[in-house]
This record gives sequence, C-alpha cells and structure tokens, in this order.
Amino acid sequence: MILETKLPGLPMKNPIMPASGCFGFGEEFAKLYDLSQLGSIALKAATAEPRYGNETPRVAETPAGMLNAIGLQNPGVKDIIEKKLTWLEQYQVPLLANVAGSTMEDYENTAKQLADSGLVGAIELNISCPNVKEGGIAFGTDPDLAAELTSRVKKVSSIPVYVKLSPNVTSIVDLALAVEKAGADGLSMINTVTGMQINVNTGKPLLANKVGGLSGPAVKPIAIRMIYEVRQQTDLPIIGMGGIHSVEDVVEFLYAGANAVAIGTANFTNPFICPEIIQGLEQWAKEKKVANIHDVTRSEVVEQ
Amino acid sequence: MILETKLPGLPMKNPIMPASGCFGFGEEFAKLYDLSQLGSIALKAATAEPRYGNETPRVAETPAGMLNAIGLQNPGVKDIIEKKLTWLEQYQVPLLANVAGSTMEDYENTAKQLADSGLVGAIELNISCPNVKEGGIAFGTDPDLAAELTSRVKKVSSIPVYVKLSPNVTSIVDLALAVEKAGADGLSMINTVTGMQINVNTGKPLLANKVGGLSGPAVKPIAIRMIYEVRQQTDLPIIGMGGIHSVEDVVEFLYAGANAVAIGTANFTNPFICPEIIQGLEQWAKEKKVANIHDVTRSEVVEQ
Amino acid sequence: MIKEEMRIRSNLPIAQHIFEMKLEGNIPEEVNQPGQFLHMKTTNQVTPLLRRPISICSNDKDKGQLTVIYRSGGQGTKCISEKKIGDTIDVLGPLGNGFNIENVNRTDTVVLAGGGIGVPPLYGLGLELKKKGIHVVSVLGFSTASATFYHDKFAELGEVFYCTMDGTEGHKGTVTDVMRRENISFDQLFACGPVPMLKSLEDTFPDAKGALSLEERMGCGIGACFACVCHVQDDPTGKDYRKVCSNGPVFPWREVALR
Amino acid sequence: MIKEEMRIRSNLPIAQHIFEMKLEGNIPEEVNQPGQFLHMKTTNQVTPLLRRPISICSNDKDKGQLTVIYRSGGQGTKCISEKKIGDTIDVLGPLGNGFNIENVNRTDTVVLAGGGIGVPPLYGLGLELKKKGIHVVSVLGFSTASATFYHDKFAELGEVFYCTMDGTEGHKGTVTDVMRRENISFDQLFACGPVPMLKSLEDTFPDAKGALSLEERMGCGIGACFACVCHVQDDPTGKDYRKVCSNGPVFPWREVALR
Ligand SMILES: Cc1cc2nc3c(=O)[nH]c(=O)nc-3n(C[C@H](O)[C@H](O)[C@H](O)COP(=O)(O)OP(=O)(O)OC[C@H]3O[C@@H](n4cnc5c(N)ncnc54)[C@H](O)[C@@H]3O)c2cc1C
Ligand SMILES: Cc1cc2nc3c(=O)[nH]c(=O)nc-3n(C[C@H](O)[C@H](O)[C@H](O)COP(=O)(O)OP(=O)(O)OC[C@H]3O[C@@H](n4cnc5c(N)ncnc54)[C@H](O)[C@@H]3O)c2cc1C
Ligand SMILES: Cc1cc2nc3c(=O)[nH]c(=O)nc-3n(C[C@H](O)[C@H](O)[C@H](O)COP(=O)(O)O)c2cc1C
Ligand SMILES: Cc1cc2nc3c(=O)[nH]c(=O)nc-3n(C[C@H](O)[C@H](O)[C@H](O)COP(=O)(O)O)c2cc1C
Ligand code: FES
Ligand code: FES
Repeated sequence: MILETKLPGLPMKNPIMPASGCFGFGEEFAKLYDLSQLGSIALKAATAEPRYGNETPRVAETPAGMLNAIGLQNPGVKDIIEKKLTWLEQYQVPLLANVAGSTMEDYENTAKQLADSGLVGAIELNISCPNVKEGGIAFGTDPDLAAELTSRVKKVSSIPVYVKLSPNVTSIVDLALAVEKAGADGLSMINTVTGMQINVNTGKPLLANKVGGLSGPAVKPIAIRMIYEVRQQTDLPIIGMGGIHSVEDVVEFLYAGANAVAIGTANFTNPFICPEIIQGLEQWAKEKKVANIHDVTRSEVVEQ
Repeated sequence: MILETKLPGLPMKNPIMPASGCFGFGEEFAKLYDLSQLGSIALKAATAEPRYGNETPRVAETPAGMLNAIGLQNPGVKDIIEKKLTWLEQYQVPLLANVAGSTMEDYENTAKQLADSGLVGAIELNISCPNVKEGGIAFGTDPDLAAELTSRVKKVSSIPVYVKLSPNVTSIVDLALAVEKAGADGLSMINTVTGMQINVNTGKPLLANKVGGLSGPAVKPIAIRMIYEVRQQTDLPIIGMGGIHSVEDVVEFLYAGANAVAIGTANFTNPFICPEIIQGLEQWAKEKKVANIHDVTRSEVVEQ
Repeated sequence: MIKEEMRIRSNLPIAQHIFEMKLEGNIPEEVNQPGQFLHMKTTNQVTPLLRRPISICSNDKDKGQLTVIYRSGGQGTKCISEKKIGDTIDVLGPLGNGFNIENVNRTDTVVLAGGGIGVPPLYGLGLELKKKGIHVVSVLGFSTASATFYHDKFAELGEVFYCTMDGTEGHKGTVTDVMRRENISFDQLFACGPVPMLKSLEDTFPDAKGALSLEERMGCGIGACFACVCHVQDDPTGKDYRKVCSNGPVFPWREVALR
Repeated sequence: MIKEEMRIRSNLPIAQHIFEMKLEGNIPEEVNQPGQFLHMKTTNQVTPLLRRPISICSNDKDKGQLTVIYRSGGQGTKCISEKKIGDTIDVLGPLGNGFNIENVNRTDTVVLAGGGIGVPPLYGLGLELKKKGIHVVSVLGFSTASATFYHDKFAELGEVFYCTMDGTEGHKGTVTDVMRRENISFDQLFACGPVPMLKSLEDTFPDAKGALSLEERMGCGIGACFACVCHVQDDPTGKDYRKVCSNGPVFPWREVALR
C-alpha cells in the first residue's frame, strides 16, 4: 500500500504535512514526535526582515473554527535559514518554505535566499494572508498581479514554486489559471477566509487587528468546493487544506482533487494529529484495499 | 425599552425576522406560534414560473453548518400571491418578498407583480443564490450587472427594494456601493457561501447539485466581517444574517452594523428560535439598560 | 407537534451498532399513527447542527413512553448512543404521517416487509394491527445475523421470515426473494427499508395495497425547507412533489417515485 | 508534556461560577513547578474548537492527582463544568514555566497577591513555599464575597488578607490598596490576576523581586503559533517578545510589558 507522494520539489513519504503558520519551524513538535514521519513541512511565513506581527488578542474562537491575526511574526529570512533550516535538516523531510512580503521585490529576495540555501524543497508564495495591511492581499485577489509575482519569483528561484491561493475571491479558478500560466509548479489552497468577531461586552472587534483569518472545520466545505472547481481546470499539483481533522477529511480532499494535504488548526487541538493521521490513512487504505493512495485522487475527479 | 425597527417598507415591532428559504411561507410555523410576534418575514424566493428545484439530496451537514441546494423550489409568483400572501395577511406582519430569476425580465416581472399585489412591504432581490445554473450568480458577482438589475427593478416596483448580497466575491463593498448608487433601499447580507461536501464512501459530491450554499454558525465570522466592512461605506439599512443562533449573535450583528437581522438555519434546529430570541433580546436590553435597541447598532460602528 | 426535553429511560445496544432507547415525556400522548417520527437534537452544541429523524418504534400513551431503535453510525447518532439513563434529549415530535390502517379489514393478511434499520416502525405497526386482530406476517431482511434484533417481539406478532444478505440467518437474499420463494401472499403490504428494497417490492407486486415509508435527508422536518421532496409517479410535468417529512414519510404504494 | 485522557475524581462548585476539579493521570508526575498550566479540550466535538488553558492549583505526584479551579463562564468552561465523576477529559500538560522559588531564602517573607481566578495557582505555590518553611502572607482580591473560595486552605499557609471590590468581604478595594493600607512588606512578591491588578502592583512596588503570572488568548499552548506573545519592557525596537505559553506564563517582575 503506497502513500508516497511525489510533488515538484517535494518527494514525500506520504501526502501529509503541517500547514504554514500552525507548526512554527517544527521545534515544539520535535519534542513530541519524530518529525521525519511527516511527508513534508510547510514552514511559517518568512519575510525579508524580522516582524513582530499584530498586537494581541491574535486569536478568537468561532463555531467549529478560529480566527487568527498573527501578522506574520517571524525572525526574518536570514535567521530562519541560519537557525531554523539548518536545525531542521537533521529530519530529512522535504520543506516547503512559505514566503510573504509587501512588495514584489520582497518576495523575490526572500524566495531567492531560501532557494539558494539549498535547504528547502520548494517555495510556497503566500499571496493571500489577510492579516497584514501592506499589500499581500492585492497579489492574492488580482489575477494579473498574482501572475506577475509568480513569474518574477520563478525567475529567481531555482526550486519549484507553489502559489497559495486566497478563498476571498469571486473566482479562485481565474487566480489558479493565471498563476499556472505564469509558471507556478503547484497550488496550495486554501488560505484563511477573512472574518471578524465582535466582543458583545464591548461592542468592538475582539482581535486587535479587527479582522482575522478563519480556519478550521468551519471552512472545509469552502475548501473542498474550491479545490474541486480548480481541479476541473488544471492538472497542477494541489496541496489541499482547510479544516482537516481526520482521516476521512484527508480522503475528502483527495477525492476533491488534492494531491497532498496540509493540516493547520488541528495541530492546536491535538499536537499529535499529523502522525496520527498518517497512521490512520495507512489503516484506511488497507481496509478499503486501496493499493496506491493516489488512485483516490485522480480516478474520480476528472469528469465534471 | 424599544425594539421597534423602522426600515424602508418594513415597520417592524422588533429587529427579528426569519430568513428567506428557511421559513417557507410561514404555514408550518404558524402551527407552532403566533406569527404576529415577528418583526417581519422574509419569504421563500418567488420566481415567475413554478419550479421543482434540484434533485435530492438537497442538504448536507457540515461542521457547525449545513449546505443546501434546494434550487428555488416554489409554486411561482402567481400562486404565491393568491394563496400564500393572502393567507399571511391575517398576521399583519410586514413581509419581505424574496425574488429570484434567470433574466432581468424575470426579476422585473416577478417583483412588479409582488409590489402591485399590495401584500408585501418590500422586495428582496436574491441576486446571490448559488444553487441555480441559469444566471442569478452573475448578477451577484458583477457590480455593473447588479446595479443594472437594481435600477430596472426599482423602476417597476412601487415599494422599497433590498438587494441580497453574495459573500462569494472579492469585494462585497463594491457590490454594496454599486446597488446603492442604483437606488437600492437596503441591503440583505449575507446569502450562503458556496461550498461542497464529498461523500467519502463514493468519492462523489454528496449533493445532487454538487455545490450548495453554506449557512449556519460556521459562516457567522464571514457575515460579521462583511457587514462591518460595508457599514463603513454606506448608511443604507442592512438586514444582517448568517449563523444567528442566540441573542448574543443578534447583538453581535447589530454591533457590526446591521439594523435588523434574519434567522435562517437556526429555525431547523429550533423551530421556536425566532420568538425565543425576540423575548431574549428584550431581556438582554433590560439587563444592559439599553433604552433603544438601535443605540447598539449605530453608536459603536461609525468610527473605523 | 411538541418540542421537549425527553427523559431517557434506557439506551442499550441490541445488535451490532443498533441501539434501543426508551424515552419519556409528553410526545407519546400526541402520537396518532405508527410510522411517525421524531426529530432529535443530538447535543446542546452547534455540532452536529441538524436534528436526526428517527422513527418511533413503539408508543405507550398511558406510560408516556416510547421506544426508538437506531443505528449508531455517523456523528449525530454516535452522540445519541453516548447518552445515559436520566439524561434528557431535545426532541421534536411526533412528525409526519404514519401508516394508515383504517382500510385494513379484520380478515386481511398483512405483510410487514422491513429492511435493516427500516424494521423498527413496522414493529409498532404490527402491534396496532394485532390489536385489531389482523393476521400479520413479517419478512425481515438484514445484512448479517449480528445486525438482527427484536426476534421475540416480532414472533409475538405472528409468523416471521428472516433473510440476510450473507445467509448467516434465515434465507440468503433479499426480502423480495423470500416473498417470492416462499410464495407469501397478502392483502396489504407495508414496507420500510432502503429504496432498492422498496423498489424491488413495488416492481414485484405492482398492484399491492398498503404503504411504504421513505427516508430522505432533512433540514427542518416540518415541511418548511423543501429539503426532503420527492417526485410523484405519473407526473408528466415533473413539477409535482411530496415532502417526505410532512406529506410522508409513509406513502401509499406507487404515489411517489422511488429512485 | 503529555496528552492524556485524565480521569475526573470530582468536579464541584466552590463559589459563584467557580468549580474545583480533581483529575487523575500521568501528568501530575511531570509537573515540576507551581504555576504551570493544563490545556484542556472541553468536548470530543469540533466545538468548542480550542483547548482552554487552566492553571494547576495543586499537585500530588504520589497520588497522581492534581486540582484545578476554574470559572465557568463561556462555552468551553461550561462544558467542563458539566462533566461528571468518572468521565475523562483530554488534557495536554504540564505546560509552561511556573514560579521559580529556588531564589527564595528560608528567612524571606513572601506575599502571594491573587485576584479572582488568578488565586488558584498561588495556592500550589504557597504549599511549596510552606514546605520550605518560608513565611507566607496572602492578599486575595475578589469581586464580591460570594466569589471567594479556599479560605481554610489559605489560612493554613499563613496570614491572609481579603478584599472585595464591593466590600462584602474583607477590605473594600484592590489588592494593592490593602497592601498599602496594611503596610504589608515582603522580600518577594508573587502575583496572579487581571492585568490591571498586576500593573498596579508593579507601579506600586517597582523594585519587587518575585514573579507574576500572565494570561493571554492561546492557540497551540506549546509555543508554535505565536498567538500569545507579549512585548518586553525596555525594548527600543518593539520586536522583542515572549510567548506566554512557553516562556511564561510566569515571568519575573518587569520582564514583560503589562497592557
Ligand atoms: C423519516 C425517517 C425515519 C428514520 N427512522 C430511522 C430509525 O428509526 N432508525 C434509524 O437508525 N434510522 C432512521 N432513519 C435514518 C436516520 O435519520 C439516519 O441514519 C441518521 O440521520 C444518520 O445520522 P448520523 O448522525 O448517523 O449520520 P451523519 O453522517 O452524521 O449524518 C449527516 C447528515 O445526513 C443525514 N442523513 C444521513 N443518513 C440519512 C438517512 N438515511 N436518512 C436521512 N438522513 C440521513 C443526517 O440526518 C445528517 O443531517 C430515518 C430517516 C428518516 C428520514
Ligand atoms: C496560563 C493561563 C492560566 C489560566 N488559569 C486559569 C485558571 O486556573 N482558572 C480559570 O478559571 N481560568 C484560567 N485562565 C483563564 C481561562 O483560560 C479562560 O477563562 C478560559 O479560556 C475561558 O474559556 P470559556 O470557554 O469560559 O470562554 P469563551 O468565551 O468560550 O472563550 C473563547 C476563547 O477565548 C479564550 N479566552 C477567553 N478568556 C480568556 C482568558 N482570560 N485567558 C485566556 N484565554 C481566554 C478561550 O480560551 C477561548 O479560546 C487561565 C488562562 C491562561 C492563559
Ligand atoms: C495561527 C495561524 C497562522 C497561520 N499562518 C500562516 C502563514 O504564515 N502563512 C500561510 O500561508 N498560511 C498561514 N495560515 C493558514 C494555514 O496555513 C491554512 O492555510 C489555513 O489555516 C487553513 O487550514 P486549517 O483549517 O487546517 O488551519 C495560518 C493559519 C493559522 C490558524
Ligand atoms: C434551506 C435554505 C434555503 C434558502 N433559500 C433561500 C432563498 O430562497 N432565497 C434567499 O435569498 N436566501 C435563501 N437562503 C439563504 C438564507 O436566507 C440566509 O441568507 C443564509 O442561510 C444565512 O443565514 P443562516 O446562517 O441564518 O441560515 C436559504 C438558506 C437555506 C439554509
Ligand atoms: S425537511 Fe424541511 S421540508 Fe422536509
Ligand atoms: S499559544 Fe501558540 S505560541 Fe503560545
């Protein structure tokens, strides 16, 4: 029974990875289990300079979901390469380096440094983070800008580039096709859905940043729909995410058209979720007599 | 303590109404409680001709939400006026007549008949139903089309026209401003978020229609965010909806900028939810020493 | 129709994944036909969001108690199965129209044809028929022996034929197979079970009198949301419909399209 | 750090909205400082989604038991309060760094300054201090008399001053008020409570030694998500930070910015 998943730049043992921003750089989870079990690791967003991020509260709980407005706190790409990536190397897991920025140059520089480090397998362009004021969002909602950014980063990056799509758009298919044309090697979808919670005791938004990104089971039907739609239009590899909490959820994403999946919020509910799902998926495939997990992805989806 | 809410065409006793499509034409609920308690009733969508709607399954359950793809089943505007509205008249509740269609002419005809009947207080243009193939969606995602439709319906309608906005857009503010300019008297927001569920036993979409509209608590943070955003840009009356299940939820919508609220999915969980929330809101206002419920809406929201 | 917190008097497994639950409250007083159903909220949380429709298996007005039998499979029924004696559960009911037995004559032979988790409402129906002195024959199909239940109870109603898909109990095959093989005749046929079973019965006995009980995914359960509609047979326009929750779940044979 | 289903040994209200819960499992063995906390899943459902951070009030390694005291207010703590003896609860812990008492001298006087639901971890701290023979004075502030708890327990640790905002028990006013009014002196000051209380203590006793325990909304609880960061005092760049969950929740006075 085969779980192996070969995506551009990411030769994964299995189709499971933690999602960007929900796993830091793995240090905390390395104390809990052996990270080498993971198919890949999507790293926390890197920016050119260190960032503190937004003020707190940065998270709020919503029905079957949560809002976050961390604001891309990170030590900057230089520190990430020197301290985090060199440490992660020991686990021999292909890494997907999430990159954010406010200008195209930011993205180019950060992506280039990461690619040149030789320590990551692929770049994930975060053009869809709803929690930072300075640009970033426009790249994720305007197909032309998204395409331009993609092709510029492709030019400076020696490794494959995935584009992480925003669900906060009228047509995610337009975005997907635009970045495909611009040379994207794969898609990650979905990033969080922009949302807000108001504190009914004060009448004011609960998050210091006012809006935040909705993640968790609540958004799963949105993610499934978008992946299904995009899969009708492109053969690009898709890393699917949005509310995965169980083996059945993973299977649902594969059927929708994802080639691999990322698990975000569920790491907070259960820090052991990734290895548990990897084991569970193996079990599932055995029970269903699925010889290769990718038979699930491809066979059922092609016809509309 | 004042709950009275005067919206264009809808002189409501209180800011609570059942949402379109979740209450039929009130007949079933009239067996459970006195409908005259309600602030208003948003009726099930009317189309020019009778419609059967989609095949079943038409609903699926999702985490803290549900998907529906009813497909606008209704007996057609003629029957609605003759049988449903004349029956509803006895309750003396201002009615908000939801109108759907596939062409602009459809909308015009249906809206005109409803307005001319003298039996409804206002029209709610459903330009955002994700569950019918033939148009309807485009009106809800393209600001120019939305504006054109609004002004055409305004011309033929002797009563106020609310436009029900779709959340499945990059900028709901653009849509809101476009229909405001075209003469809309108010906004209803949000309609359902397009989603999908895949049956993991078959690998196929669970709903016969494949995609459906996500509603329920899961979407509340999205609704709150969109209402808050739109409220920064316009003073149009807003009927807020999306996941309301409790008095606190109602208050959250008012703080976000809604002037009244509609309760949809929660009627399925608890058919007595509307009168219970009306009572609860009265209680809440008493406890918080709020003299007029609309002090909640306006005071806090204006400053960004 | 009432919405109430019913008190759980027992909630025990009686077959593989199958639980019998006894509930007490005011709803039993309102039940007027076997085959009506309850719409149950499975937790106090917003997940699982929707109520679950479960047929009333038997009803005791005097004691204010009723019994349901349900399969614990998905999320919601699992929550129900975890409830303990003395807990309460939020129930809407009785809902829908059940089996009408006014037109069954005292001398008739009635066959109750049940499949799997469609069997429970037929037990309550059988009790009512027996009360009227009517001759009842039960033909009950299950996937496998470990999924069967209520042997003694159905035996008290009259003759019972069992069948299982894997042959581990009774005949191997379907309810229709058994009825054909055993040449079981009837004046009226009442059925509840999966659609393929109902369809095969309808095809095999195209002139049967009696009724069938349908399942469909529901929203409101009271006729307001149009989630649960089905087509009508002989409807050239394709626009006619019945709501399973409020027009049914029990329909005369050949009224609704089985698909 | 362990994730385990802890067994509930008791779960009872001890004041208005305040519950004391005793839990059994392997986590107590791992606890190494008073002031560490647990991250609790409140149901098996996806709602409430996030775990709830609750401080360990006291810990008994030998028995494998610990006690938490929590306020049942929102959705999640309400679910916890509904749990019964014998039920289990999914707990991650022990988490964070607690009160370091290695630098407290045997001859020191330590003041424990607690506000409301910040009081519980100070009790466990007091027990440890008492074990070392250290002189403990407790100053405990609550909103009102009916919200107070653990009178006897704190009495066993040493002198206790109570205050309430409405004056229904002890002094009327805040913990800082009491300390000033009663001229309570100390060598080390340990505090846990709402930020305004901590801030007022810091302002009043700018040179205090000891530590304070902070609260912040959390995601992961283990240092991975950056939900719970706070600023550092004397940080001209504004980019330095501490994570409450993994660097704290206990910090030396004046290390982190209180806002
Ligand atoms: C009128 C009627 C009477 C019924 N009587 C019984 C009975 O007596 N005993 C019994 O075990 N089952 C009965 N069912 C089926 C029962 O409603 C489903 O098995 C149950 O809803 C599944 O819930 P779950 O939590 O196990 O599954 P989930 O997969 O969590 O359910 C997800 C959603 O799908 C719906 N759903 C899934 N399967 C069905 C189904 N077969 N029919 C309708 N909705 C479904 C659920 O209600 C829920 O909304 C009846 C159904 C109907 C319509
Ligand atoms: C390190 C630490 C130790 C704590 N120790 C205790 C304790 O011993 N006893 C006790 O009663 N409380 C304690 N708290 C506060 C406790 O975590 C919150 O009261 C609780 O999370 C609120 O949950 P709820 O379900 O009642 O509220 P809800 O309103 O449903 O909570 C919604 C969300 O906000 C978060 N939240 C709300 N209030 C707080 C808060 N004050 N601090 C952190 N998160 C919050 C919740 O965790 C949840 O994610 C502690 C908090 C921290 C950070
Ligand atoms: C706390 C938090 C921080 C996140 N940070 C990032 C990030 O830095 N870059 C990014 O591309 N996505 C980020 N995301 C989005 C997730 O990677 C993921 O796309 C989203 O949460 C949906 O998956 P989930 O529902 O499994 O969490 C973050 C999500 C959360 C909850
Ligand atoms: C079963 C169902 C049917 C609906 N039908 C309509 C409709 O006919 N017209 C319309 O404008 N909105 C329709 N809606 C959307 C609701 O009116 C409402 O906008 C949405 O469900 C969000 O509110 P809620 O979360 O409270 O349900 C429907 C929703 C549901 C769940
Ligand atoms: S379930 Fe709503 S109409 Fe039948
Ligand atoms: S809660 Fe995640 S870093 Fe502290």
